[in-house]
Amino acid sequence: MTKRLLQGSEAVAEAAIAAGCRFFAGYPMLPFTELLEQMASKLPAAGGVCINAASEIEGINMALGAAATGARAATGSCGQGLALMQEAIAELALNELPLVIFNMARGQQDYFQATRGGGWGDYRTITLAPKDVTEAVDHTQLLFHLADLHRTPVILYGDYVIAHSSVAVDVRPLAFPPTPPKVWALDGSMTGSGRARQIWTWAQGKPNTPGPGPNRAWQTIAEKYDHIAGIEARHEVAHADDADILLVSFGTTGVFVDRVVEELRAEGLRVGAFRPVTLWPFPGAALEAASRGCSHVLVYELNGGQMVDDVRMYAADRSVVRSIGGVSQDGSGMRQGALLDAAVLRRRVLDAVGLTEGAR
Amino acid sequence: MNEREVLFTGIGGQGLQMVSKALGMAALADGREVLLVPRYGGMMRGGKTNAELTIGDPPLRALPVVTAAWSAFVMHQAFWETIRPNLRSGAVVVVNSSLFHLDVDVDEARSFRVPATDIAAELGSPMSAGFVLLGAFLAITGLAPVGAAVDAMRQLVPPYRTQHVTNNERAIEAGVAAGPALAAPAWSDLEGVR
Amino acid sequence: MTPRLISAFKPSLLQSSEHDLCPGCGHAPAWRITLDVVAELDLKPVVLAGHGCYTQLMVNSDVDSLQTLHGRAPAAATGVKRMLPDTPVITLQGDGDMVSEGLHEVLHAAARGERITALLFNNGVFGDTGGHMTATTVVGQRTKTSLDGRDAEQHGYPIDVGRLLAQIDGAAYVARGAVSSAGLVARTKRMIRRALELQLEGAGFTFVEVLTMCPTGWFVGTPQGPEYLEESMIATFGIGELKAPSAP
Amino acid sequence: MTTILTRGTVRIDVESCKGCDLCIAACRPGVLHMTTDRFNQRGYRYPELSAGCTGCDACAQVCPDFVFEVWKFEEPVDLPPGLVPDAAVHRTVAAFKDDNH
Repeated sequence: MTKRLLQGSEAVAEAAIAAGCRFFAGYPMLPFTELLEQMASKLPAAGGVCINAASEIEGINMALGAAATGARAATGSCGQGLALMQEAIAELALNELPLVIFNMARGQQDYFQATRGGGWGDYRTITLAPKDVTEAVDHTQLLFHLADLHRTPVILYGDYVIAHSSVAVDVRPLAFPPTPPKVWALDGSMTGSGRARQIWTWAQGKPNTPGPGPNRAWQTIAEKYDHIAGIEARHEVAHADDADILLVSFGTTGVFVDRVVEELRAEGLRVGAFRPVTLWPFPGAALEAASRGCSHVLVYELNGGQMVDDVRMYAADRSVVRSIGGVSQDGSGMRQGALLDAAVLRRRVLDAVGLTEGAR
Repeated sequence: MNEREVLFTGIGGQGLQMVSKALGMAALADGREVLLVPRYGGMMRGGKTNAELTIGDPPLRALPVVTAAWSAFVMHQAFWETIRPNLRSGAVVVVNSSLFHLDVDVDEARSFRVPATDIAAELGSPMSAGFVLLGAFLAITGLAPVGAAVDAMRQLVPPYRTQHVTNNERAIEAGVAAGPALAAPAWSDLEGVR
Repeated sequence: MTPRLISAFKPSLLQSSEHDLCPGCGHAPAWRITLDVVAELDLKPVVLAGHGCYTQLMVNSDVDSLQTLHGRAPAAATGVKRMLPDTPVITLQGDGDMVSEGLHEVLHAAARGERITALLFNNGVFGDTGGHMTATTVVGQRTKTSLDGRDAEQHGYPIDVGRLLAQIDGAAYVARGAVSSAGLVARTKRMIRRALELQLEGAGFTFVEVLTMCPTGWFVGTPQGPEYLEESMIATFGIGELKAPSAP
Repeated sequence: MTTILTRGTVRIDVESCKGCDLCIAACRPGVLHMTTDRFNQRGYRYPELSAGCTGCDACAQVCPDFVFEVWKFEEPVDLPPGLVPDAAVHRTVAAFKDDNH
């Protein structure tokens, strides 16, 4: 496969189809709209269905239905649209239904929404935050695997850089180990057999096949998420072994951190970088290890301070954790603003550690 | 660090997004790495339509925010101020002089004025002004091969607009003729610009 | 030979005529006649706007306005009108906002007979996302999510929300106009005036749909906008009063 | 010298126009024509008025950019054929805003 210049939304759509996605429903809302456009034009040719839903709530409930038949399905929007989808995301989690949800967000202010969730009950959503289009292509395929493996809704946390920018990318299908057969999938075949199946968050079951009931079902699902937390955390770390200053960021901010770390190390500053790749499960153990011995753990996220809570929870020394990001949107409100800039980050790092430009 | 940045600006309806992608695809065909980040708002026709393109040898170290660009591709003056501050001194600025009447106040700028809209109108295809300026830009900078840009254009024109392909091709050729050849070469004067 | 002013550049309630709507957009003339009627009837309304290209017109309009969530204007308007029964209440939505996202809300507001005037600027496409299919995109109409034209087999049929609302007892006035010609603009202005008068009389839920041009979203040149509107939307939905109280 | 009976006139805010042409078809007496080689500050062609206007207000009703101010004469006047000189109003958008206190 040769590299092609693809817009992120097109690359992600091809990756989803390569991963076996055969149902997609969504409602236009920038910067997610382009992914809906790409699915509308590419999915039918791959034998799939793409529906231009009449609302976000309708879209995710269509996808929930498709998932209940065992099909690999997906939906998406930006943070505002995902707010409408929260009830259905909880329902998917407590129905143990797999679904991939693309949040092509309008910035970084949806971290809590993705990691704490706004639905009902004990559930979490595995969330991957790629730092560029190339990583988004791999994450998309990984998410379809994880959703089926753990029977859970999962989220790709993208933004306008992921959705709109074009890069030379090679969307090659990735291989994953097989996932358990979907015996639970509904297709009508068990009707009249006396052992017909039901998918319902109350898990009552039927006369001949009684279910665990809400209490035990929800306990089991809560334990499942604890299990997932232990095995699915992912992160990227650089120069932590000798770092005195650790910069922590997520998503597309990561490429700016990498540039500034490279510059400051060349100037003799012992700086390292830590980037949670899964926002949930948060890579707490890895952060604790990377932050041990650091005199400064600086969190650079473009919101009012959300991931900093998790960093404080796991950092080796909570007292050295500081947020150096902030709310930053451009005029349209559709994308990050002036803080997304290497020169700004560099200045804030130097200020935070009490150094001025050129003082060293 | 062998990378060149191009900041595009124009108004909706000038085909700027397609032209910026054609240039990116031509560079990719020429063996270079590419990062293209569009910036457009809600209003389509007449609204702001910008793009930031970085071309260089792999691995590309460009960031999705360009703050000191090597060159500018200016189709209209309406949103010139949104890119001017992000041009480095000595930048190569190629403007569509039919719809850009301001002075290029970038220090030591090497600016080139090409009446792309008028040329396109004379060809009988006013919509292809973007490709006229692309031809001129490639002639002046040699940033990517003209032939590869023509191939890219053919792939990019949507099925419901193939009637424009021949016009766009003639527009690129007319642009090449209008641009002083290698007056600001992209790849040979590596030191000249710092 | 002193000339008499017939119409000023802009309605008195429009504070600035500078806006980012595309060339040839039908929303602006539709909003112009609305503001003209409000001024002529000397009303002091609360306007509730949904999300679409028209949203920016609220920023320029000298009327008290509440920006509502996508599709939820009729619900919010219920709350406003129930608290201020003597205040005229107008909702402004596009087809994406009302017929796609918020069909549930407008039908129930009508069924409750809420004494509001709901305006629908219908151009059959999501303008501000760049031209995507909505619930009123007509069969055969090309959009970014129906590139080969809306095909009933795959995308289903458009919803004629006017016809639905006309069946609902709580609705007192349901009409549909357009802005594709000066004559239709004048006729639509009379419909908006009638709807607001009926609201003030407490006759019940009043509704005016205005078919508007979106040349950008329809992939047509601006001069072809009116003709395309007539051949696609007027041909599908028709113009006129679908429900009106018998003449007093 | 032939003259044209003219019952009204319009003032045209040239800089606000986005060149959409809708007023041309709407003008009942057909006295509005787009420029062909002149553009406003935003690069758009704009309408020009010839003698014969009736003050019918059709142009203002269809215009999406509020470009027309329409006047009617008490008594019809005879104007030489061709462009009505003082119709075009080259108002900068900023100047326009000042009108709105």
